[in-house]
Amino acid sequence: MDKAPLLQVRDLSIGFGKGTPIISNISFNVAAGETVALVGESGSGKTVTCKAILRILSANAKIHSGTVIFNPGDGELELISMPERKLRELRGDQISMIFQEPMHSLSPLHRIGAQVSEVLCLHRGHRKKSAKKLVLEKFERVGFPDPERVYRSYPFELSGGMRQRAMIAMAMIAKPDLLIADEPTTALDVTTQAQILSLIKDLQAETGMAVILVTHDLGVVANTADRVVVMRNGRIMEAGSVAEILDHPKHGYTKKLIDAAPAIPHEAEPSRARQIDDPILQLENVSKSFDLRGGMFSKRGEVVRAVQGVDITVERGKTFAVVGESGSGKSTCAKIALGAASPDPGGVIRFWPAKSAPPLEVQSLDPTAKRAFQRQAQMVFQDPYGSLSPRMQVIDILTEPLEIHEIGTRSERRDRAVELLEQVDLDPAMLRRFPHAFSGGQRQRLSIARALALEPKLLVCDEPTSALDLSVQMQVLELLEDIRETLGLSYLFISHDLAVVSRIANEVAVMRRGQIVEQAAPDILFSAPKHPYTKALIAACLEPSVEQKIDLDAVAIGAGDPETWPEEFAFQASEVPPLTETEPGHLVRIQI
Amino acid sequence: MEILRYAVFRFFTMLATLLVVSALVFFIMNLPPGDYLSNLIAELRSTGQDSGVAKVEFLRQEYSLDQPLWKQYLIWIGFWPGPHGFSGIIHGDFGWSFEYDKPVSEIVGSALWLTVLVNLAAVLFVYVVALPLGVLAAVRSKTWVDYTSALIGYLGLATPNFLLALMLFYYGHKYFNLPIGGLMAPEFEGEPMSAAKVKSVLVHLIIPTFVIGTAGAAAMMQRLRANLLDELSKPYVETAKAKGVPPIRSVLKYPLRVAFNPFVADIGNLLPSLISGSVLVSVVLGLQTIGPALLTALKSQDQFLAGFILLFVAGLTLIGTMISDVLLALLDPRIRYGGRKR
Amino acid sequence: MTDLPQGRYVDDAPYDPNADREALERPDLDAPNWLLIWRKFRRHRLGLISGIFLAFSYLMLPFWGFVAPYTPNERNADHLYGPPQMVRLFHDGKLIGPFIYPMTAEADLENFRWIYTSDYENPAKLEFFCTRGRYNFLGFIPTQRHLFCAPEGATVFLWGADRLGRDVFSRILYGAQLSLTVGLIGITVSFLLGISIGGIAGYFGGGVDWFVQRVIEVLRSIPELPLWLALSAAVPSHWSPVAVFFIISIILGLLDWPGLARAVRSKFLALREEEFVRAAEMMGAKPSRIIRKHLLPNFSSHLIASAMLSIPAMILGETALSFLGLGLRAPAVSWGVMLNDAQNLASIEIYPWTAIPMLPVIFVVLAFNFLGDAMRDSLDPYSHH
Amino acid sequence: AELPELKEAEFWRESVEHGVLPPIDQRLPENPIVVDLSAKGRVTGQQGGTLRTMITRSKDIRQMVVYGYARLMGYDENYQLMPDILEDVKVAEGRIFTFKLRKGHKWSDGNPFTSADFQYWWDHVANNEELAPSGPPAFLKLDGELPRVLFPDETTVLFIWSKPNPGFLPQLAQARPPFIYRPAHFLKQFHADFADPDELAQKIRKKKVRSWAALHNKRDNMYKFDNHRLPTLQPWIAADTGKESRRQFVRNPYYHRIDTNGIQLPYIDTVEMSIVGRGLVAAKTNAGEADLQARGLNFKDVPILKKGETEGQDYKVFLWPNGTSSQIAIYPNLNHADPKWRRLLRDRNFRRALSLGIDRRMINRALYFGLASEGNMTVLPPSPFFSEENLRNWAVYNPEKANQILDEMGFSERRSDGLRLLPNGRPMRIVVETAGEREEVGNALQIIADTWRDIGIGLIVRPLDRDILRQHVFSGQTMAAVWYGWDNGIPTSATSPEYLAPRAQEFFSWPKWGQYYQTGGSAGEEVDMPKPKRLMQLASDWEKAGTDDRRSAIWREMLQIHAEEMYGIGILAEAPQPVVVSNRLKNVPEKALWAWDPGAHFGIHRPDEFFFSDGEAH
Ligand SMILES: Nc1ncnc2c1ncn2[C@@H]1O[C@H](COP(=O)(O)OP(=O)(O)OP(=O)(O)O)[C@@H](O)[C@H]1O
Ligand SMILES: Nc1ncnc2c1ncn2[C@@H]1O[C@H](COP(=O)(O)OP(=O)(O)OP(=O)(O)O)[C@@H](O)[C@H]1O
Ligand SMILES: [Mg+2]
Ligand SMILES: [Mg+2]
Repeated sequence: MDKAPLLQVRDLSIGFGKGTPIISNISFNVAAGETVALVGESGSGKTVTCKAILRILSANAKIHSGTVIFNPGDGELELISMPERKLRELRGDQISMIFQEPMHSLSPLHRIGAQVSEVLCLHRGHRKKSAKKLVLEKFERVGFPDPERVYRSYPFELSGGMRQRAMIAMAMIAKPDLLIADEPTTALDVTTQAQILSLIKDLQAETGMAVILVTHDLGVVANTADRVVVMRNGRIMEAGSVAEILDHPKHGYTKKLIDAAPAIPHEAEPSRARQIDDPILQLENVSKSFDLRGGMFSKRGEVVRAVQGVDITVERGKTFAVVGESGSGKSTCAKIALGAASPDPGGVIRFWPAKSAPPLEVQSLDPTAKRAFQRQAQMVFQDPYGSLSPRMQVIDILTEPLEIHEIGTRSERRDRAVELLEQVDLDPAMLRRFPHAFSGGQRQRLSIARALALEPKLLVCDEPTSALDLSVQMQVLELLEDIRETLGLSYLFISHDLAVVSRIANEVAVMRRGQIVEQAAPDILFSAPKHPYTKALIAACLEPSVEQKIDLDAVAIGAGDPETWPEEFAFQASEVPPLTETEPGHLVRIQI
Repeated sequence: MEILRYAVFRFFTMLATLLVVSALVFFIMNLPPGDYLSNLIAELRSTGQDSGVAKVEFLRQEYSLDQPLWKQYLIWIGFWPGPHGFSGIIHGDFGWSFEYDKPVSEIVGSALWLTVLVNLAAVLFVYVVALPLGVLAAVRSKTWVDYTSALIGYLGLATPNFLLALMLFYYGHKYFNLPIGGLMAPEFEGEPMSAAKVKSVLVHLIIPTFVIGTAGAAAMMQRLRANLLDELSKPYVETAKAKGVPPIRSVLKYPLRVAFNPFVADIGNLLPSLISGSVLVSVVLGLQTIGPALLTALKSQDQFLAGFILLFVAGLTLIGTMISDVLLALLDPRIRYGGRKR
Repeated sequence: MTDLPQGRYVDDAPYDPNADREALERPDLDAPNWLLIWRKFRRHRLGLISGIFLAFSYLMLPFWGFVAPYTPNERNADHLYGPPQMVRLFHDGKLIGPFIYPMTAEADLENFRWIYTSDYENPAKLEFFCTRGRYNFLGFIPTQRHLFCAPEGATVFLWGADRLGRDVFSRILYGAQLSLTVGLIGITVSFLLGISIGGIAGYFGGGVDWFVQRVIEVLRSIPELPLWLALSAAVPSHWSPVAVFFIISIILGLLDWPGLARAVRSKFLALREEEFVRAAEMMGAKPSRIIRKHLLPNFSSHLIASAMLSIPAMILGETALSFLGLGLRAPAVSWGVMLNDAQNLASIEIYPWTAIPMLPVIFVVLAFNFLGDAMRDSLDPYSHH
Repeated sequence: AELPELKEAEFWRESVEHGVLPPIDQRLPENPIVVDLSAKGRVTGQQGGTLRTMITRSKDIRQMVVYGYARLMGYDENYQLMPDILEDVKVAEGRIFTFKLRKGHKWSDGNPFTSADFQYWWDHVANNEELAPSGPPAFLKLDGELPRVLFPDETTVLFIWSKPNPGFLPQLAQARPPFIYRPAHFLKQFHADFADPDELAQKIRKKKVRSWAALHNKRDNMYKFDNHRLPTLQPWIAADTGKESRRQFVRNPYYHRIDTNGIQLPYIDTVEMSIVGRGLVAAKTNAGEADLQARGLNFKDVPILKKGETEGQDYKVFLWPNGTSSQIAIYPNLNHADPKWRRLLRDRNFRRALSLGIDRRMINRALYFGLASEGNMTVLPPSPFFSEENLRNWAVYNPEKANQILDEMGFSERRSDGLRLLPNGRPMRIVVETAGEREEVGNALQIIADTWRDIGIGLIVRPLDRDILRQHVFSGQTMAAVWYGWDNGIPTSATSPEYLAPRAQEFFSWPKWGQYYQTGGSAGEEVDMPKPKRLMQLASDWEKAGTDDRRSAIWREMLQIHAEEMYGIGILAEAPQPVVVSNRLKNVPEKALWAWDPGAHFGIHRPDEFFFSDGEAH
């Protein structure tokens, strides 16, 4: 290489407290315009590495050794020893970062727009007004259908994916030299992910931005990265160009990772009519609208119709998966299904505690009945950070459901907690930790473990594996399948990862703009998609191979506005085609 | 718009509450046995001025003190006609002070602006001192800045106000030639505003403000520090840092706003607690605020005066609470709509 | 490190798929809860010292009678406003054990002060385990045994004597018994009420909140002064001062909660929207549990700080109330009572030692503060100081 | 008489030159009082200067009336009644009082002061139904009989009763005098009988009062002294400065006293009263901010005042003995509600035992450096009725005797802690209620508690607010209360001994008896003990007594009864009151009595004779 690399990480070792280093002797380079993917096991230190570059590690972290040299072209800067004030000028301007957990990385009390435009005000000397234009532009590009609304919203009014996109917009708005993206697309559906990735690429082409991309998704790696660094247990296992790593992995761990990647089926068994005789959960005509507040003093309150007329039936012992656009109302559906939010009048949720027992109407249960219901139906939250109380230790978190329902003695509960931790492949020795001392993936597993504690009959999983690396993801999926088989658990499974869905689901519904647009068994759906949006999803799905590239046209058609879809599918204002059974067991929102 | 509707709604609930409070105030005030006029009669008798007694009896009728308590209340408020027709608080007639032999409005008027002045100064002091020190103590927690500010704050808290005042006055006069007591040099009293007068008022305000304000400032500082420390470790602060927001601003803009929640909730309490907290100090320091007026009025059971002051302070509390509610809604979008849909 | 061509790198350490997580063990994170908190706590030197100091003060409460050389109301008519006396060891360069120089008073009718002259010739050796004024050891065993006292004819006023010739040091020790205990009741009452009522309002919101808010408003607008006045007239004469004060501090607590309740409420209104509260609800947790386990811990900093701030108010509350005849009063001894006696210029300027009771107040208050801070910090999972 | 040559006051010179004010010789009455200062042992001074003093409540400006001490009759420094505003008084048969006014005497606004002013008061104020619904003041009533009041000419006023009224003249000399004259020319504008109804109605509306009577009352505040338009005869008149916290009083240009050099009194041009917080008086005095200060100062402040004196402040601290008969006295309530206790408290042996159990010397030493006088509640040495025996009787610390008395009364049984047991088995504990504002009372009781414990009696102190204390006592709830002794500790035979008899509920030993008398029997209880009945009898005897000797005898008997019966247990008297006097201020006596009545605090020492040595404003 003739030019000095943009960033050189040399021999970086970091530890927490007095413990042994969590990261030891990490070295890698990032050249200008290049994308380096950091992949590896959950908890292997990827996030820590990224934060170390910006020097925003938590206070108890110690950098034991190493240098980080940043060279934007006008001389080398050593970031580890640089004075804080100078470093501040770099942050957000020349180096910016997308955090893994967007909900908590945004201030709860400030509007999204203000938080994003602040970067411009800080580093580019913009005023609020001029910044707003740029921000809205950026919002458009990260795929917000209504940038104005997002600009005005508070974080808690947005879906997980929307927050993540806001975060991405914030990181990219100043067109940095180096973008550190910590799992930037985990919460995004594949079409949006494709959009984001191409946005990053565009920017790279435009400004020569370099990217450090932390991801679990080998498909993403294959499609975007130039080079790959594989990490495990705080050490680099293997590093090299994408092609080399993906096609000729040398290290055992890399091989294992690649093997663990699930794939979307391309063949289907003959279509069969779907008949449910033992349902456990049924959502009938469920809608949900939110009043969105206008500005504090403006009259403009609009209504967001998050979910519109959704019907879902989950069969006992089976998995019903929901995939779809980010912000299409999946999480809302899930919350409604468990009674955590009430549907708009007219919607009914039924739950059958046992086969052919009389159904409970979840939306109108009294508190005691609700508690009984909640014992049987649990949820894994999309946002593990937020759903774990920051002031409770793991042991308290895991035993809490048992305590609530007064199950077992203290020591039994404790044993159960240990068992649960082991089930999700976490070390029981971590029982005394607080949630914030875990990596993103570890937290997600905690969340799953907690949901399993009560041995529920129905589990609603909102993106349970999005933050997990492939090997752990496989483990978790296996675990879920196992439990399904042994305990007859049923799942309502929400995910963006079509491969995961195809593996675990018995039935898949695709949602867009609060509505189901297509529904079928996974093999049918993935091999013979009918709806343009489904097609776009599949097209946007990235394969972990360097050769396969995205069919951007298909993506563009399907992911575009519903009004622009081919006639028979298109939504016209409030007119929406009905969900029709085109073949037995295959529902498509189509006009016939 | 919605916030306006909310504010209007709060305003009307406030009026209703005020009515309830006024009744309570009136009855509590009448709890101790006797009333001003019977005390006066006793005193007149003791000084052998029996002739005054009949005069007092006349007053008793004049001000309806011979009526049952509930009727007295209604007359006071103005919902019931007194001997001279409707004339109550709601008609702008605040009643008569027996002690001063003047309409209540005249007495309270002059004390009011002093009260407002002293308390405003104290509130200002509280905020001006507590905010930066609290933030500093949080940001630099466990350093000498933190410890000294805590020490000074607690010194103020742990010294009885009056003792503190006396010490400050005595040594302040001895070593810095600060004036002892009063609110301005006498030559300025009643004079039109001038730079010299303002300066004199300011100099006189130093010690009272300090004495009344230290407790509040120390309390606010420590609570702010604690709340802020909680927020400072939240991930969104990290985001701000990653954005390159300077440390001061990243503290002021993000966590401080969250940490401020409990203080905004407490605004309603600030003024009345300062007023009641300053009563005793004002009595000994001879500040002519409504605090001492209230105390003497209560002691001598000069009921219309006491009643009005109490009602006034209650009104302040309620207005403060209302403001704080509206501010809370403005401050934290999550609270904005009180009730949650379940 | 093996560098392969084109920057290729493969770790050459042996790969074990069932990796050893133990390597990442960090025992300081994975210890039992109390130990964890204790470890963090221990690192706060000031907090620790404060804790020890407070523990000592409280544990010693029943024993102060023994330590004090005098009983609280024992007057020494010949030593009015006696200045502090030093306990010395060396007389004429010779070690003769702890002693004091006896003092004699003389009225200075010029300046109206008592002039004390020490007799440097006749050192009076302190007696140990001597018998003097009668008191109740541990509160119920009558005894006359004191740890130390002055010999016959001499006095030992470590911190001077007050207007009636009572030993300030002994009175401070006795005063601790009331000052450190009774007022705590008020704080407890107010905290219990404030937290539970504010918690309920904040968690449930809506109508409950509205109602509680109105109650709070009304309560806060009710003036305290007339209540006190009414009360001071109503309390039966034969009640002992401590009983009166006890009632007062409970009433103080009953009146004091709204402020805290509002802070709790507003914070809870925000906190309850957090996902982890939602999660707990979906597990079927009852409101009381959510308030206790999820909401309160996230507000503990403020609560601890508030509690610590209430302590000086509780110790000194009586000084304000004694204006209205409601505070503690003789023969009860408390720091507030002593300070009340010291509230005049002469005490500050001429007999400064009568204001010494300020010191224990300040020390206790600071200790509580540092303790509270250390506690806050140890409970905060994020902090790593 | 021959008048010295009059000198114009510098203060008014300009006004006189501009013709705003008539010259000095036209301002004085024809026959002013010429004060012979040297005869009093004082020096003549010069005019000028501002006297700064402090008060703690704004209504204390009425102290100016007290200090000014211009009375129809006034005491001189030997407590002899002398005409002051009046030129002369003639008393015939002890029942016909002829007042002679000074010819040419003028109100402070220059209007003549004549018998018409008495007439206005008598006819249109005291006997006006609306202004005085219950008629003329009680002190004029002699067994219910009102005097005839005659106004034969401009300078003569006659008060005529059918029986002798010895109390009449001393009343006129009180610290708070009954104003039996009013500035008619001024007040008529507010009087319905005289004023134009429309104008009056307008004034009523403007002042927001409810009737003309209220308006008149408000304007007519001779004692409150808060209306600077109201003409006065006092040496200083209120000036309208509009300053709330600092009131000024300037010399009355028409004041009726001059010195032998022809200089009109008062010497001091201006008196300035600053309203200061109660707690700050000592500090401000110490800082030299007062020229004459006693109010708001306490014995406890003496060291700090002395410190100021020795550290270069330009003042001296005098200690004046207090003139009340007792500084601290315990009143066992003979009308206590609980019958058992009442019986006990009515037993004079018990009261004596209580008194014997008090170590007065110790209290004196602890509180007053031994400067006060110890002993029972009785009159002070300056009074002709003072007797050492009355003072010492039952009032010297003697615990053995006390114990013996109590044992003999049948309370010999004691609890383990030494407290005597009552017949019902309860320990003997007396609750003493006090007005909490006085710290020395608390301290004294503390000491008493210790010595009472030695005689087997427990003492519980209960400080209360002043008004609440009164209510407690009046309603019989109080077992014993602490208050000052009789206000007047230096009575003469001309002083009414009324206050020694159960005629007022304010004597806390017999609130109900007093109430009975005061309300004419409609409330309270009738006196039902022989000695108090005797006191009652004696008091009315005194009113009828024709001779001084008889009156003195009555006084002596009443005092004797009190000393024997110990209705109020006196502890200390003549407690020193610090009086801070600027070194520049002359003619202030070094030794004097600090007494309210008679004495009017400084009044009897005639502050109009005080002057500044440099004559300059400070
Ligand atoms: N503040 C902290 N205190 C102690 N340990 C921590 C802290 N933050 C992270 N860790 C630990 O450091 C290790 C690395 O964490 P890191 O967040 O870098 O993992 P990661 O590679 O980003 O994993 P994931 O893919 O799951 O997000 C984890 O084992 C985690 O438990
Ligand atoms: N509390 C709220 N107030 C207002 N709007 C909300 C609220 N919660 C969700 N929404 C809106 O409802 C829509 C659906 O949100 P939801 O969280 O169900 O999306 P999602 O399908 O789970 O998306 P993602 O995959 O990104 O998590 C979004 O447009 C979101 O902005
Ligand atoms: Mg991570
Ligand atoms: Mg979601």
